[in-house]
Amino acid sequence: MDRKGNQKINTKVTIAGVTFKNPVMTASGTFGSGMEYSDFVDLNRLGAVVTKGVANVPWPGNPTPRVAEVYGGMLNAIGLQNPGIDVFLERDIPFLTQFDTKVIVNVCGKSVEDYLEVVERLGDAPVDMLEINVSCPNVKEGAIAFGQRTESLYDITSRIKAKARQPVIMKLSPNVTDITELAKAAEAAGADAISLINTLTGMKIDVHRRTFVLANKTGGLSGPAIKPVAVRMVYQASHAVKIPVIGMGGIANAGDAIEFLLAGASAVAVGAMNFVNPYTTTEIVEGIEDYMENYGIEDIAELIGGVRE
Amino acid sequence: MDRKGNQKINTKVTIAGVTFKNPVMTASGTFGSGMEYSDFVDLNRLGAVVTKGVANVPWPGNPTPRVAEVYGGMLNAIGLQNPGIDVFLERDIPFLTQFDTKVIVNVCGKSVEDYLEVVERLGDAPVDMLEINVSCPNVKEGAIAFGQRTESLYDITSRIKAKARQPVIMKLSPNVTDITELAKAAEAAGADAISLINTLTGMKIDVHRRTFVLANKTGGLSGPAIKPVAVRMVYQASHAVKIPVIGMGGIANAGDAIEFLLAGASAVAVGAMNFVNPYTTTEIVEGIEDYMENYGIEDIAELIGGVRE
Amino acid sequence: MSKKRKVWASVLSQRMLAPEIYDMWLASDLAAVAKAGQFIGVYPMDQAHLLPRPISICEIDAERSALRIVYRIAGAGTAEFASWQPGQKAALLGVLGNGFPLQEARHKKVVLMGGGIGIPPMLELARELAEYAADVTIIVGYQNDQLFLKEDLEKYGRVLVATEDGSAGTRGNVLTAMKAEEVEAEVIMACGPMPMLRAIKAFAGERGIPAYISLEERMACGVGACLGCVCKTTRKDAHSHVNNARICTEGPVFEAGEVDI
Amino acid sequence: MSKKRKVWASVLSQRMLAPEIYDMWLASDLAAVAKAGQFIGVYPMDQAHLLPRPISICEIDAERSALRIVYRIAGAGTAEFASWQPGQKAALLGVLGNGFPLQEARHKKVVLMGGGIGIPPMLELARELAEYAADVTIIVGYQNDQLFLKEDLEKYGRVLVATEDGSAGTRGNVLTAMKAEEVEAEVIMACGPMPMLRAIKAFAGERGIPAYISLEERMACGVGACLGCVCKTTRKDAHSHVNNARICTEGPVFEAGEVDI
Repeated sequence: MDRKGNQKINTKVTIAGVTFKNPVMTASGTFGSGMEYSDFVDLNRLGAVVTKGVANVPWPGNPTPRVAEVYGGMLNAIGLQNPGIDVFLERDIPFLTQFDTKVIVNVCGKSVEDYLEVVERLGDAPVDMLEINVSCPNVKEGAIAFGQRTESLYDITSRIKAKARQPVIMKLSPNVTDITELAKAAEAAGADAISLINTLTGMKIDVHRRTFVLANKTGGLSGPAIKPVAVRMVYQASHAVKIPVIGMGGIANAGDAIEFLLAGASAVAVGAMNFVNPYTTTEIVEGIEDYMENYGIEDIAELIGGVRE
Repeated sequence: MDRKGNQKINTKVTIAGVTFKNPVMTASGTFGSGMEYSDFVDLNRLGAVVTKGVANVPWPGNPTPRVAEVYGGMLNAIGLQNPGIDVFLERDIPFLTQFDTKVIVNVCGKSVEDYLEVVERLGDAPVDMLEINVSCPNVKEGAIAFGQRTESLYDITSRIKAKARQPVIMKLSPNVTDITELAKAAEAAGADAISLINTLTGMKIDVHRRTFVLANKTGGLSGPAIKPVAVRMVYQASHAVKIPVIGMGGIANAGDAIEFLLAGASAVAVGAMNFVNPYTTTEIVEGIEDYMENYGIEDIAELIGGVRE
Repeated sequence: MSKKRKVWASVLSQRMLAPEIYDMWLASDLAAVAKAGQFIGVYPMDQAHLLPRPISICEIDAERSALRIVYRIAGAGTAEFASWQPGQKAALLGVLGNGFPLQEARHKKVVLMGGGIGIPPMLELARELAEYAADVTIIVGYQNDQLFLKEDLEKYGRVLVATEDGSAGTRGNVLTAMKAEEVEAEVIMACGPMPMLRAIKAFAGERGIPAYISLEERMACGVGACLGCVCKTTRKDAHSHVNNARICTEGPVFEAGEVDI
Repeated sequence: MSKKRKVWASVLSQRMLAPEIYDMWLASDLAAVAKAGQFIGVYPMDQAHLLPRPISICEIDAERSALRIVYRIAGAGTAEFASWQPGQKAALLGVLGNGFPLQEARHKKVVLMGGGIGIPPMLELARELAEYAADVTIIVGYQNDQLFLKEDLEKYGRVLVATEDGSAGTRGNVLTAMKAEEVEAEVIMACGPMPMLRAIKAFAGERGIPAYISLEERMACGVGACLGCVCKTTRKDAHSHVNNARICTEGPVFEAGEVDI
């Protein structure tokens, strides 16, 4: 049932046994743990909140400047600053469980052991799914290293699956030669789903100061600028594996979200555009309903992978 | 000497023994063989004209639609349509040699033999350099296959170098996990220079028709949207090899061009922005001169790789 | 052919002719060199969308140095154009394309056919044909009774109307109307959706009537460099040597027999 | 704290105060909840540049429901703002940040220090301090004799000027002027470039004067979600637990001793 009480429309999607009221999620790192955007968005209306990455211990992140604007998007090199799993369990989880939405916790680490510790600590927590960040381009150790090689991705995925009490989503990097190889490795290792794309590694130089704009030199490119690359990779990945794909990368409106669904995504996440329009997520929820009504689509499943070949 | 007769300013750059009056070139496939833009641009003012890719035989290219606009750029899947080396030698070369600019011929093929045939045919032609396109994402066979794996890149580069009478530039694909590995392979195989980035593979879906916008489904993403990725790769590649790097990817103005020079490019090429502003190339030539005067830079060599670490 | 240029123009007037269909006059010296069947590239001011939009010229006023375009809102770019008010600056690329071969209509019974947003170029064509002592019949096809430009066209010839929903003129397309009214044609010049142009090509082919049709395709550069907007040709063309003519340069107007559509 | 919102405002007036320095009044109900030291995010209309620009509030007119910003052209976004004319719609995000702790100035000798584009927030601060029975001295530092906002500030307290080129007031920075004029301070509130704020932190530290400084950093979201605009803190802060306070949320105003700058 949609917001207008239209009984005929079903926007529910199920991923790895978890049913979401709609396919609209937040992209990790762009929505905190929901608190910062609760002034703007009724979290109860989201399919899921995907949290900022959390590690086994607090991470200070990178020096500033950490962000820079670029054409049609932005670069960020936050470096996964986070307060660690203890504070997260005490503060963020209780906040999120107040809302009628699913909770997906993004997990980061510098070694496989780091990831496993967080996954275990979350085992008894009221968390619906785990998203494993093996694709952050902004931390020196770990992270990206696991996500760019099939062998290491297979290894960390299978070890996390052996410990995880919740379904596991592996978040993939677009900075690879063949996304389908990574998608297949994650699937073969037992991942319940994959999400893509994380940011493309980029750089900006200040030509007047002749310095890097970001203290980290490189940063992750996000925003509408990367959408065509994201749609292409979601299409390729969803045709290479049987597990569900969560699509993201520059989604700004319902049309963009539907483009990802048609390409093969079972759900979508809004990232950088939260910073531009804090109401983006809920506007997309409504826009998808309107689109389905206009085209007489009763079940959102008809849209998933629905592009005509 | 710049256009204002300022004797103090040197904008000349030398790559593999070829000296260009300035570092501003055209990106292959965006400028034809110069003829189409001679209404707008005095070709004598360009550092070089890099031609549309030419093969041993005429190529019909892909079905239409071949182009689509996206946020901050465009997708293209032309498929390297070209009239073949015979027509090229009869028509395009004589046209280009009328101008006081360097001529770089972009060479494409579906097999190593195709490339070698074109390289040999060009051996006696009044051509200053060859750019080998091993990174076009829009042709099924050849092309990209050579450019995404270090072994095949090494192989084709060394075989072309064995035959080529002109210095060889290998044009690299950004659709790889580690651009430095490809850059090193090209250098090890004897390439005289590398150029990057070619387009990022992207896709656009029409959500109302639920069809791919491009007949080829995927296309190459170019324009300002990809500039941060291009600058990052030029920086990484130029620090990984000793041979010169020609930088391109979303360059729209002199500031963008200088950003690539500071990142490590010895020259730059303007691509999709020719379609947006046909005067882009010459405006950049003037803008670089103005920047050098403003900052008291006498030799453009001071800018190349000049970003402060 | 005159040199192509990117120039600044300014909006003289803007009005809605029908839902989603807008009518804009632009002050530009491109008017001095433009002719019927050519088009211009119009650039959005918003820099999120960079490419020029190819829009056919509806009317040319050389004295006022002004161009008229009648266009449909098809996306963000054309939606922005529709918001422009008099005085607004606009960047144009032009003049682009070959235009219609007017001399082929001299002293002949010429039938102009325009369908939907293919109607606007018929106006300038009809206006210019006045100097060619041609017997001009104009057949225009609309979806419904929103008959934009009909009155303007009536100044230059006999106008027949076809509508898909039958709400005005003959129910059907331009060919239905032509047959219904038993219009004779020695030359056909047409612009409209591809199915209409295919039907005209077949119709003219059977009867051996020369037909000149204006084609559309997604374009990037508009000046023949990118090879984005090609169409298959029956004879090997001088440029591509692979039977791919550039609609922006060799076209948009082709003799129907020359193109494989 | 009041709910943050993204709202449409409209430009009431726009004028240049000095080269590259513009003064704009915006009609917005955000004025009802704004206070001295807070800032708003201003969005470019051109969609090539998407992020809101953080701009400090220079003056608040609750009756007129209007906000005044005085800003420097620093790039494409602010250049676009400077082109806006009265009536122009503008998207704002606000109200953001914590603001200055006015009560700390009650019945005290308070010295406000503004340097360059850090001067504007001092105006609203001085205006609001009038209700706190404070003895207000305002020291403003400029590059040259382009003394923007000086006259406005004089309405709310004694104003001392420092200029880098010595073309007006004391040659040097705000601290040079403070020492030269032997200004007494029981509390300092300041905004300006980092070197100036570092000097004030050191100066106030030595003398045990409480100092509240407003910091700047590149921002993305402006609401505390992205963690882009952090600054090092001396004590472990409640949010990050890694001594990283968010300038957009815990700040922009910090007690100088709390931050490691």
